[in-house]
Amino acid sequence: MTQMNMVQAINDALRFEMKRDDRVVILGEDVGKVGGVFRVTAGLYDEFGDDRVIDTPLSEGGIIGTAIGMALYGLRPVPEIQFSDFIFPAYDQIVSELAKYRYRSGGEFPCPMVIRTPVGGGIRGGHYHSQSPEAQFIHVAGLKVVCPATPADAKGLLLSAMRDPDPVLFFEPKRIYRAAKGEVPDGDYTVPLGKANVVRGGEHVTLVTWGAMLYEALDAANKAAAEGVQVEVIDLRTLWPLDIDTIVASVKKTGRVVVVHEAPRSCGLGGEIVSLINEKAFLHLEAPPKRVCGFDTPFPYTLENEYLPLSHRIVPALLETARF
Amino acid sequence: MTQMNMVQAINDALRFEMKRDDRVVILGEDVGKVGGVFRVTAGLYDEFGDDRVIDTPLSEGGIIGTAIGMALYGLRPVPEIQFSDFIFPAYDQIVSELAKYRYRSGGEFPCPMVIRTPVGGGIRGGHYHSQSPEAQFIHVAGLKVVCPATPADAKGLLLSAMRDPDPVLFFEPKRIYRAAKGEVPDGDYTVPLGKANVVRGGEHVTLVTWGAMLYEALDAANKAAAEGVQVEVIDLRTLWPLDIDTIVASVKKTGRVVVVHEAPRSCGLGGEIVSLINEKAFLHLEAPPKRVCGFDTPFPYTLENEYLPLSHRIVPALLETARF
Amino acid sequence: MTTDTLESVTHGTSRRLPDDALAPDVVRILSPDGTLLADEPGVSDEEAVALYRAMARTRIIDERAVLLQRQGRIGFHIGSLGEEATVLGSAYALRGTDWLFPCYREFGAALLRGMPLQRYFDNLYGNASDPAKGRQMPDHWCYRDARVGSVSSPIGTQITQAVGFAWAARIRRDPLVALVYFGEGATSSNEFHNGLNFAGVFKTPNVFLCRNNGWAISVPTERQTASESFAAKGVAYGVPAVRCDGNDVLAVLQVTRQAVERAARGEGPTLVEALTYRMSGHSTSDDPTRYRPEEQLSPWGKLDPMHRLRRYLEARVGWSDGKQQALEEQVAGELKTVIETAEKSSAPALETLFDDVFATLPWHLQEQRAELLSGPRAKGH
Amino acid sequence: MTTDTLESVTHGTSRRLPDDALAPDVVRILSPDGTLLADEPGVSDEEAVALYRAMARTRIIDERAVLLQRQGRIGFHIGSLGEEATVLGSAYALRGTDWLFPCYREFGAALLRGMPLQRYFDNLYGNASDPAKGRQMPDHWCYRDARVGSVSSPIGTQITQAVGFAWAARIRRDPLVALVYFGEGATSSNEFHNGLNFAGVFKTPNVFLCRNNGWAISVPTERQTASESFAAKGVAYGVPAVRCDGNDVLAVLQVTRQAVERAARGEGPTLVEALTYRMSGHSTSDDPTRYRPEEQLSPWGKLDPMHRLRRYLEARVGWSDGKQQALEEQVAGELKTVIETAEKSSAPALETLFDDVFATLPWHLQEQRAELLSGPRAKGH
Ligand SMILES: Cc1ncc(C[n+]2csc(CCOP(=O)(O)OP(=O)(O)O)c2C)c(N)n1
Ligand SMILES: Cc1ncc(C[n+]2csc(CCOP(=O)(O)OP(=O)(O)O)c2C)c(N)n1
Ligand SMILES: [Mg+2]
Ligand SMILES: [Mg+2]
Repeated sequence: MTQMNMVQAINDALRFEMKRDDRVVILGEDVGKVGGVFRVTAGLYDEFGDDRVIDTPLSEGGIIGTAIGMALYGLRPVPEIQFSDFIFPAYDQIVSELAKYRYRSGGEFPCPMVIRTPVGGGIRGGHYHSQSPEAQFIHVAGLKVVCPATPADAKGLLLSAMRDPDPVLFFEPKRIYRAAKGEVPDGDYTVPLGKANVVRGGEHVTLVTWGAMLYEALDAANKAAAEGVQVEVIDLRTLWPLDIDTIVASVKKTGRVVVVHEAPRSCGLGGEIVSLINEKAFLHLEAPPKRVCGFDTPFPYTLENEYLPLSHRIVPALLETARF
Repeated sequence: MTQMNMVQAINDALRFEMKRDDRVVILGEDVGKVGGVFRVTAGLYDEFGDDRVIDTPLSEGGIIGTAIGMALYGLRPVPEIQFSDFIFPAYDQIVSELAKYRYRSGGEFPCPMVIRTPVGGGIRGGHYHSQSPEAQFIHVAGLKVVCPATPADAKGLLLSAMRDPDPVLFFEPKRIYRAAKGEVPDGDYTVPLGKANVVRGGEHVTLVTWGAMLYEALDAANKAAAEGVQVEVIDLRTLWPLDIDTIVASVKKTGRVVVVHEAPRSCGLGGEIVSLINEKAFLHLEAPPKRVCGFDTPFPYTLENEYLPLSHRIVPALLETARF
Repeated sequence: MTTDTLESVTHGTSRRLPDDALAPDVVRILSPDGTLLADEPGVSDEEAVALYRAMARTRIIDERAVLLQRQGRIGFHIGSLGEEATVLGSAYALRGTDWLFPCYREFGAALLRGMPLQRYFDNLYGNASDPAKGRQMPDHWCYRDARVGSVSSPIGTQITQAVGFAWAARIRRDPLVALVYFGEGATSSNEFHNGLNFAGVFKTPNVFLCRNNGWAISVPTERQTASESFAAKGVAYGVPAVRCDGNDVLAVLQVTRQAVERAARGEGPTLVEALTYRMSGHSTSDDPTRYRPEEQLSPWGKLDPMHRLRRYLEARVGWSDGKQQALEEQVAGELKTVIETAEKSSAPALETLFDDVFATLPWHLQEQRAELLSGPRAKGH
Repeated sequence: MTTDTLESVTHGTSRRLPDDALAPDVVRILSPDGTLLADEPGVSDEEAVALYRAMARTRIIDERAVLLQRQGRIGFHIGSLGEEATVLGSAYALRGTDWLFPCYREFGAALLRGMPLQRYFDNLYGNASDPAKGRQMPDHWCYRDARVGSVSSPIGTQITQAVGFAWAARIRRDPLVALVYFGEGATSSNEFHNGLNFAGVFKTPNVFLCRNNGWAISVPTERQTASESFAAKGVAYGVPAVRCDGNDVLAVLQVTRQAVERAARGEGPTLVEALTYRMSGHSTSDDPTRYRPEEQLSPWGKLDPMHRLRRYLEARVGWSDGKQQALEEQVAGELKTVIETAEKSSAPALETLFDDVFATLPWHLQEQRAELLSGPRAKGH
């Protein structure tokens, strides 16, 4: 065990897997010499060289398109998209190609890769350095989507993702890149994809969230507890395919649920979770499921802490739901 | 009134507006001389010339990127994307630029345009000529999304869209391009954006759908009626911002709802509708809201009628929901 | 401001007329009447016959597929009528270890590399025997065993992928070359730009084979770009480029072979523009009479790649009507068998809808599969 | 297969070294020491002084913005240190009716065209006075009144938009020209390809101003492309191109003016590559010492655009230390006022979060606004 922040834990996972599996290559803008704009790939260029840690031209479509070719060849590419807001020039390659390769070839051309990219608000990045586009990938059949909230999970999930036979979008909550610290197991350590984590037990309301909002959720849960409301907090970890059993089991217990995410509410993952709960635990619901999300506006600069579903917006939702 | 199919009604709307407003220009692949691969723009090139009906190079990003520039200038571009499956090379311009222009400029640079594009399955087009990507645009704040199901609505909604101050995605259900026929008002005729249509009244279950699936929904409603279940069928027409009042009023009456759409279920618009109903009519719900959707797989070729949420899949959902 | 109309801003149409295919910088070995323009053909007579056979087989299959579509027996076909020399000549230049990334008109190339004809027809029929389980449209196949990639509809995506593939091989010191096909329309796509740019920077072992067939559905080449040629675009990426007569199979073969050798030597990618002409509609869904000036067809007809090679073989090895007939009968026999077999195969089973989305079936697909299999269609099945 | 390492596959680094800025095909009017290389400067002495003033003002503002960021008074700044000749010389070439589509380093150009300094600082502070309501990051402004477009972070998107804008003007017979800025890194984007290709085909009245400043964050030009130069990319689109010394304001002005005139005559677009150097980090978030060889800085320092123009004006119009000091004091005075004003302005009101998503507020945003305004933050407000 070593105390690490998220950046260090991800760096550790990358280094470990690159040593273990020489098919792993990293490519992206500024990932090489400078080690990434968030320094997540720091040191890897020096250690593994320019064949395996590759600074590319400024084109996300080129990065993902060539990474697909590498995966078809048999490498294990781990492309980085500098901010998930800049993934859209590569959206066609991801949704039309990467997601469909195994299916359209009847299994002849699987295309495993991990697309790493910082996600979410909290660094005063405005419209284009703050968004959370997970729903735009979950809706597309064929992609797995992961978002860790702790350094240990970041390492464990990333190692699982890099060994997974399917393409994985790995969203890294940049707000907590350095703020989230914790003990991280040394060496080989995996956290299985598809398993949520019940971070806090509670009887009255289930709160489902992931990524940086976990800490806001926990803060809100503490405040709710002070008002006598016990909140069970679930950290989804894998956003798709999500751990429906853990969610449903909790809601069957509490009868009440609040989903919290940074992305805009409309057609976000929150809506999917609410619908699944309706389908699987309808008769257990004692209050309308609530969503506390980013507003349905572009992500703002100055008012970002008003836009984000921070604790001050979560607490009222918890209390209302508990007291419905 | 003239009897028309969808293609003719859309063509009529385009011609009408191009005559009325000389700022309207059409651009896209094969929209000019040949009048579009579905012949929707037939005759317009001859009537309005190459300045206003423009065959472009093969690049959706180029089409939408330049159309944005045209809109900033003050034209009213109506770009066509040949199949909505091919909109993704332009996704960055749409979600990063078009959707955010008015907001990021504090209203100084509005960017009205109508992106027309055929949507959905039913023509044996396989993965890449069949998809329904509306949710991928609804989730992005700043876009309006429309999908007509009848020739009259196609004309009326398209004329409204072309006069709307905001960008509109106009999805044309290609399965019924020629199959849906009906009386279409001559001359100037608009159907307001944001208003759903209750196509069939019923007491027992509310069915929300749009586009080509309306006809499957009506067929299913007839079959359910034969079993004593009266279904109220709502044709959404505008998918975003949707007509929540009509939906909620109906669900408050029936207490039961089934949403039907072609797109994959997960993170589709169906989930959003179910969540909104939870938020606004929870105490009226007497059965779990159901979704009958495309499966969470790429769109198949041979088995497309098994994949689509056709009447044979809707009927059981209606009966189950009514009898819950 | 000038007062010219926009109509006049696009440039001349020369780039897609036969004149251009005969321009001096365009590599040519066989003249349109089949006489050798070079000292040496660059291929043995046996090879030339093999190429001719492959081209003829391709054309016969193509014509049959159109017929099957017209008869409603298959849903769609997109072929290579008139472009056989470009498709077959280039594929022939590959070594066994090399890879081929197709656009959608290169079934002939895939068959040349060993894709079974039955497999091709199982795709056309989308039946239960199709290894891809009838999921893709006709003419969207793949065949890993012969190092042939997967056809996809979105224009150009294979270009960038082929670059990544070749780049990976280079990183692994695996001496293969990846040839990728695309139409001239695809040069306008994001993918052409990204693929060529990365290939130039990382000196990947690629051959970019641009089939300039004059049209992107109804859009002529002069609406695609204002550059002097499609080959000229190589300059933007530091990628050497060459134009060849795409209806001269010997020229296509020679130019592609040189590009393959160059790549194999580690000298990087080459862009090949093959000037040919799409003699059919874009696909069975298209009616070219709406936009194609009829006067374009007959000069191109005189440049027909089959005709040219046949004349050459007649003079060289005494190719005869008898041999031609035997070849046609042989292909007809093959076709009879594979079509019968394809038509006997049923539709893919319902449950195949859910396989291969992921390596293993997650819970939500298990549920959806169970729903479908317990529904009315499954019972009727 | 060759055995070279991938390191060696990318080409020489000449394209971003000063040698290259001094190459013979690069247009230059002022030598690095300020002597005139041409017979005529092409601008009057008054114009040259105006340009010098604008460049100096830009640099002073830039340095102040960095300071404000270091002091934590603004969140971010991205500037044009060392690139002032490229930015100001090109903007100066525009006529009043023309449009300017900025990248993110051209606040100097926007100010030159009349954007009020207060407006710029209100953006840097993201305050309630900012016409864009503090929604965008610092250095993301717009100003329709002076025909200046909207800065966006995604690289290159403005290129295609500027083409559509100019194309629209052409369709309407409106004789404007649209100048668009981008860095050399942006030439790798989809947008460069689409913009230039459409501009070539439709002969739009555009000037494409590529600021080749040697770096895209940490990525040097030779990792961006293998083409001989960025100007060489024009060939791929039938767009004429020219290189100029981007640190020679007279050269930038002349080359851009010719391109503007050409476009205005209806002769179509021009690609201008201005060779300059980013003397700072990429932005206030960047530490260039991690990747930039220090020996690159000092030769470029000797080519400083301010220095060169100042020497020229000293010789020509007797520009003096006194005049310099007066100028600096004047700008300092301006800055004092605007910064004070900007800092007095509050944060934008909560409800502004929901305006301008659409022309009118739909029901769901009305509800979300009501939620926010009834929440704990609104009360504290
Ligand atoms: C991204 C995308 N946009 C549009 C289409 C529709 N489409 C299919 S083929 C084609 C023309 C392609 O022309 P070209 O690249 O010259 O190839 P050719 O058909 O002539 O071989 C178009 C526009 C598509 N498949 N993908
Ligand atoms: C699509 C996209 N990808 C990545 C980024 C992150 N990014 C911001 S500036 C930059 C480098 C731009 O380099 P260049 O175009 O040369 O302009 P310069 O900063 O040198 O003026 C990068 C990679 C971005 N803003 N947009
Ligand atoms: Mg073509
Ligand atoms: Mg740069």
